Amino acid sequence: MTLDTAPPGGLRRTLSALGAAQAYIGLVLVLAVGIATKGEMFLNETNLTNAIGAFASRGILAVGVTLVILTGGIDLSVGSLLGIASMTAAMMLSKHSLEPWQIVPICMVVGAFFGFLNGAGTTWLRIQSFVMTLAMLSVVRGLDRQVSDNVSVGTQITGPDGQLTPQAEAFQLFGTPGHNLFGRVYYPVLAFIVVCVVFHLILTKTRFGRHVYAVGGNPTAARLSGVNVTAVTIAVFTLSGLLAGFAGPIDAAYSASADPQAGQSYELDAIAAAVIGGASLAGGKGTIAGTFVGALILTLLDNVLGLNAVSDNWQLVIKGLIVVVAVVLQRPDLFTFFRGGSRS
Amino acid sequence: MTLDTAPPGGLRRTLSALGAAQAYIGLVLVLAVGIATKGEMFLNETNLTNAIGAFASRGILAVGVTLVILTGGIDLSVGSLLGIASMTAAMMLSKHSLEPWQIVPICMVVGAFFGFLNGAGTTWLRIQSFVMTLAMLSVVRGLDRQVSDNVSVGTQITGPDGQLTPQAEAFQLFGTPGHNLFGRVYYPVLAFIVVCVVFHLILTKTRFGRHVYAVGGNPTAARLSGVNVTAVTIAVFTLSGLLAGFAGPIDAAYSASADPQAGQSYELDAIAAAVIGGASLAGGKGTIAGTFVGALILTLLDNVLGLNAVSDNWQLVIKGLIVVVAVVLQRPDLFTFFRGGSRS
Amino acid sequence: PAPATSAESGGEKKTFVVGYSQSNNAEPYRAQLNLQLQHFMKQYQDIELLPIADARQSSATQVSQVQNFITQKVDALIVSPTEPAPLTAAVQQACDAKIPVIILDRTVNTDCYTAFIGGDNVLIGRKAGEEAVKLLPDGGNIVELRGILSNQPQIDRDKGFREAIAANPKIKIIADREAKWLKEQATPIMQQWLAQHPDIDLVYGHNDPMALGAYLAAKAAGKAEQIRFLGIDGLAIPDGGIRAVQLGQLSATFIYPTGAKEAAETVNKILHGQQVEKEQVLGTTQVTKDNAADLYKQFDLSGQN
Amino acid sequence: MTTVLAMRAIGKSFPGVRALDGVSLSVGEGEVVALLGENGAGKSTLMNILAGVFKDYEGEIEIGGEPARIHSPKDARRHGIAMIHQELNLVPELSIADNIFLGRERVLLDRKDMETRTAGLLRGLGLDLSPRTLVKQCKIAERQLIEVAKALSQNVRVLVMDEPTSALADAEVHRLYQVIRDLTGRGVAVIYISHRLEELEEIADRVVVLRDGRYVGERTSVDRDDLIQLMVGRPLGELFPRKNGGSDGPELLRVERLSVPGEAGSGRTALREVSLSVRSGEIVGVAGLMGAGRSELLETIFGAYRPSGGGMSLDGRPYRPRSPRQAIARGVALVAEDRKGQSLVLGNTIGFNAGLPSLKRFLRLGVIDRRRENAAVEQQVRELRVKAPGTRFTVGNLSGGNQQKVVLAKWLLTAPSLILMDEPTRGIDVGAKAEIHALMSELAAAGKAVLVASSELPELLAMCDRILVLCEGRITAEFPRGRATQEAILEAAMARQQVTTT
Ligand SMILES: Nc1ncnc2c1ncn2[C@@H]1O[C@H](COP(=O)(O)OP(=O)(O)OP(=O)(O)O)[C@@H](O)[C@H]1O
Ligand SMILES: Nc1ncnc2c1ncn2[C@@H]1O[C@H](COP(=O)(O)OP(=O)(O)OP(=O)(O)O)[C@@H](O)[C@H]1O
Ligand SMILES: O[C@@H]1[C@@H](O)[C@H](O)OC[C@H]1O
Ligand SMILES: [Mg+2]
Ligand SMILES: [Mg+2]
Repeated sequence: MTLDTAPPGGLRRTLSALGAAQAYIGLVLVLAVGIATKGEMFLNETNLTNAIGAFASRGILAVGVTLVILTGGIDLSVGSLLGIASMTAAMMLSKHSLEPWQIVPICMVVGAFFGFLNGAGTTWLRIQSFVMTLAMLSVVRGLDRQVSDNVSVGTQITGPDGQLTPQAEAFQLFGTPGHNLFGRVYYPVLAFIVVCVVFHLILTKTRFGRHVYAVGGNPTAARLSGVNVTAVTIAVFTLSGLLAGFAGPIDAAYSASADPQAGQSYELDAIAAAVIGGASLAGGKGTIAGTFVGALILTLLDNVLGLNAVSDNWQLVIKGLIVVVAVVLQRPDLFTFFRGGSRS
Repeated sequence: MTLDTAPPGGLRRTLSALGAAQAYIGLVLVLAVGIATKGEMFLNETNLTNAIGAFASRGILAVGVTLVILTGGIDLSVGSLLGIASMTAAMMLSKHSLEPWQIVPICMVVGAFFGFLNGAGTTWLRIQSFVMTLAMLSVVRGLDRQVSDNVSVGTQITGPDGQLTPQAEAFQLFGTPGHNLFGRVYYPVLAFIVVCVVFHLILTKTRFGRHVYAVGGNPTAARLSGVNVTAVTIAVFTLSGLLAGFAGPIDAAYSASADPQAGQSYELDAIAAAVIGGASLAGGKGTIAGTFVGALILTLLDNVLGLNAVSDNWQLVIKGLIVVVAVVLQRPDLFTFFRGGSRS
Repeated sequence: PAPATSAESGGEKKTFVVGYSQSNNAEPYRAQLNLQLQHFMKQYQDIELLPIADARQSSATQVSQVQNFITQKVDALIVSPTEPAPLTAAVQQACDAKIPVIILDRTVNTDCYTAFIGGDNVLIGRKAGEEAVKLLPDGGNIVELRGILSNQPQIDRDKGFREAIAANPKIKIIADREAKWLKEQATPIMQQWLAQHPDIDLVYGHNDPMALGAYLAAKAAGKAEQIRFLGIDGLAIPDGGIRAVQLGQLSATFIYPTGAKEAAETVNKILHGQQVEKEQVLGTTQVTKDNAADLYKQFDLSGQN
Repeated sequence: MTTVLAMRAIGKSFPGVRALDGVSLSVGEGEVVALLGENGAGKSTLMNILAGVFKDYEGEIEIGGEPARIHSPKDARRHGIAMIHQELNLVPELSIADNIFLGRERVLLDRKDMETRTAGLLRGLGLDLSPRTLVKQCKIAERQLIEVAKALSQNVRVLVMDEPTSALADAEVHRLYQVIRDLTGRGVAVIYISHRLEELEEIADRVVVLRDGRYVGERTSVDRDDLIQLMVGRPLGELFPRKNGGSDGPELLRVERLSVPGEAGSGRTALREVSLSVRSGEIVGVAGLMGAGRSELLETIFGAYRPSGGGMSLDGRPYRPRSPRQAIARGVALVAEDRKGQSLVLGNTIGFNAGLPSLKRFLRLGVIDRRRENAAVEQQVRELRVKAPGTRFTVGNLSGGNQQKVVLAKWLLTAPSLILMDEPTRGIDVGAKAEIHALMSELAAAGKAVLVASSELPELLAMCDRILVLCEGRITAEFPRGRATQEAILEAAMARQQVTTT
């Protein structure tokens, strides 16, 4: 009576696997263009590492933003939070000579603190997350500029001997180009992947993950099922801040300095990665895998266009067009959707 | 048993008027601070005209964005559209010596065209409006920079006699500071107010207006009630583009030039005005009056902080905080909301 | 009302109020300018510099800031325009209100101002080009990192540079891109260039952060030694170009003078009714390993204030 | 019998509405107490308080003799209270298993365990669905049963069911009774809200009646007239006013071999060569089991789906609606099955919703004449006796039945000539139901054509001039008035792949 209209098991599995593969078509498209036009120059490890490394801190923001989007909110403050975290990292290093492993948790606490305020504002004060995080963007950017006196703070601190201090030397491993862990692994890329894996597991394997989807998919149902909607909401904003804090040192190391403008407009890239990856701003729909793919599409697209020496102006045009094409191609219902007949 | 449980007419009217007044508390707060700290310097006509004039083009964008938000979408491309319209205006003036009254409709058509594409993408291709308009932002910015060759185009065109051409002279009336219609009326402010009034009437008095709210409130119910959801959606994006096109010449006249970067990040200001004014990004909720108030709050806040010579870093901080306070104060359920107990 | 019976008799001592609208504080160059201006203005007891207004890269914001200063009836106004045209009308309004205006760094399209003080970006570009010619006697391949394409300094720095390198036809600009004045944008662009062009000899960055962003990429690729880097700005801050020259990261940079000292002097003269020169075009100093330490000391303000 | 639950002097106010006032209720071990009352009487509110939906209310609650402080759904669960809410409360993007255990998962999910237990629960309710199926792919009736499964999955002492059968057909209803009897056998106390009096006869040990937020009495035997008198405070006319239907009016709607493709993703049934006709002045019923395609048939006639074959004519002219808009323009109205999802903009007012499809009528020079519109809406709303403080009241805050009346009002305002009704009395109290039935008769008498799909066979039998039976998207039988019996209809409804005519 129920499942008998569905296609038989084998076919169904094939279709659903295809549906999943479908999500990667946009990425495949970008990769194909890269390989076709630049071959080995595009596909070699260094280039891919460089390309992903340049986006890694934004990619990490995108993971946090995905959590928030899944609950039906939005977080515009992540760029500012990354900025203040990168400033914190550079100052801890230059003024207080802290060890890198001390710096990261401090930055994460800073990010989480402001993220928590975002969550508190959206729940307890019931401010729409768009306004709350836009206000936070402004407040945090102001604080960042105030503490730094608007001057960028370098991370290549030299001791009296003219050599980098041991802390500054170690800090480079967070992402200064050319500095790899164990001589091989570029930390920003590793960090981005690890963050994706961890949050993928959290979302798919834990109670908290289910609750995140429930809050976004149907907050009333979630509440009536005993989900603490307020706590979940505060938690996702806090995690988003925490991840922005985690990304701060990476950004500082990448530029070997913390700029008072660092992270400006990163929030748009982060949200775009999530949404291109299939997250719905209405909440309840999206995956970390999708966000990861979305981030790759964005950064590899930049890379491919750059390698092909497309002019800056046309890059903007082509990038917009390809994003549209990628999003359309990776619709799960692509094959059926022109046939119409479905409910709007 | 039916309608008789309603409070008596007088009381009901008072209550609802209070609810409406509530929406203005944020604005009153800003005005109060301005008057308290700067008195006549703040409250005089020139200062207010200057302050509102500086925001007028963004205010007009905010009206278009409100329409889109009401249907449950978002329009991130308005800043770019304003940019290309302002470039169009400057080029029409400098290259083709068109009359101002010819330039405005051309700019509106340009804006409406791209807005229409936004609508087509979100409906026919069913791309989330966030992605569609973000892609459009990029495409249009690229085109803008390409046609202008990355050089800003001035609007103060001089003839062989070294004097401004009559067209350039007239064009200044669109908003070059110090140029007033009939020697008294500053066009950007007038245009902003007229746009607000017109769209207020459209939303409250016409069938189209009702349909906009219906589409945002429940698209399925709207469709089953005979609303052409696709057409309404395309229409709001087109109108948003049209208004961005209308704002283009204002921005060009205000700056006496079209910069290839003009309008950058205006979308955030426009959305912020709408949302501070009470529009819900979930759709179906919001008013033009609210957006107008939201725009005033943003621009007068800047003005008050500037007149008080608050340092810029602290301005960012204070602005964020006041926006939060204003939004909380103007909640219609402020008086009850700490008591809790409402559903959902 | 009775006249004030304060200690200083005669009410002769008037304090002048000066407003300054900066185009974007968050650029290190401009932060340095602010710092210097505050420092030099303090030298004049009877002048009060209001908190600096930051337009955050927005012309519209800057126009209203200028209008605010007019409303506040400041005695003199300093403006560093984001762009020439947008500020023109506002400066005109100040002029109409009889407020003396000093334009710093970038121009406006009216001559209704009291003084213009600024660097000569074509000259700086030309100096950089000449240095490139010197560094590449046998010719070579240059890549150019540009500021925001529509910004006048970008246009001028490109122009001067190209003029100068024309001296040696074997020098070629093989690639150029917009890195928007930002270090972080320059690094990935340089990484791509390194993949495309194995034979880059020199990087010309329109400012030091971009040149240094490219340096990071080259260093990572093990090519920092064979490539020369030129920047512009030469800020005396720990993270700035002078230090980078000292460290051998940049071959040279060119001081883009802030004009703060000159601005303070000019304001003082204007307020006391003295004559000032209307156009004050400032030269540049090339920062090399030899003069870097001295220059740093000369411009370092961190100990003061 | 020991008392499991006692609620004492419960009161609750909403802005402008006193929803409950001094209501007491107690339920014993293994007892089924039915709550009865008109739409808006306060039944859901009372039960929502018990389920922890509201933080604030007046009065006390005792569970097993101990005072219980229930101010959140968690509190309620801790006391062994589970509730199936009137409106479906599932998360569409999550699987059935995830929904069933929502809020009660282990910190690290044990998927296997959740899915095995879900499979067992679904089987017990006769649902042949994989626990991994996403809820958005399930039909309304299936969703309602999933809600039941969710409630059953907990260790309950008190189970509240707020109109659990409103979307269910007979077979499922009987399975639900079986489930309830199993539970009461184990000592669970059940509170059951339904507007179907015949259900109460079968399942309830005691009926408690609320009126206007107050307790007005209770009965241990179900005497229809007596209960109705208690509920509405006055005797009611006939329940099914249509005595001698039949119409020899002209044929208004003709559907010929209409086919529509199904859709696996949303669980939509396909229609296969459906032919039917409706005369003006006629009420035609559509019966069938859940998923038979009744809703889809009505929605297709309304232009919501594009048919793949066949044709229609309306009023003698070809009728090919490509959207509901065109259907409405031709004088067709659809009272849809899911009022929350398909019919109402819940966040907006009664007036907004009621006026939406008929705005054209109130235009003057392109501008809506608010006064005329308001007057018309108010009159319609008053005629249908919607219980609300005014037309500017938010629809989402109305009781379920009153929302349904707003839907009716909205379509009546379009002055349709063909009215399609999909479960028109779902969630409607007996009094209102009688009013709606009277309304249907009136409409028919006024020469309108009515095509009504309903899961309540008595309603169809009493109201319709003819009854069509659908099974798997095909018409399997057609009965004229008087010839139809419940048994015959059910048989046809289950007649897969074969066609019978009488
Ligand atoms: N959140 C709310 N805000 C305002 N009024 C409300 C709210 N919830 C319920 N009400 C009002 O409380 C009263 C009781 O509603 P309730 O839902 O309990 O009725 P009900 O007996 O369940 O009716 P039905 O049989 O139609 O479901 C109604 O007048 C309703 O409008
Ligand atoms: N795209 C869709 N989205 C949401 N619900 C849908 C969709 N398509 C169909 N439905 C719903 O699925 C259910 C099955 O529809 P169908 O017409 O096959 O059944 P039916 O005979 O009306 O059965 P019943 O109404 O008893 O469930 C209906 O409630 C219909 O409204
Ligand atoms: O680095 C400087 C940049 O920040 C400014 O905007 O223009 C001049 C440059 O030298
Ligand atoms: Mg109810
Ligand atoms: Mg149905």
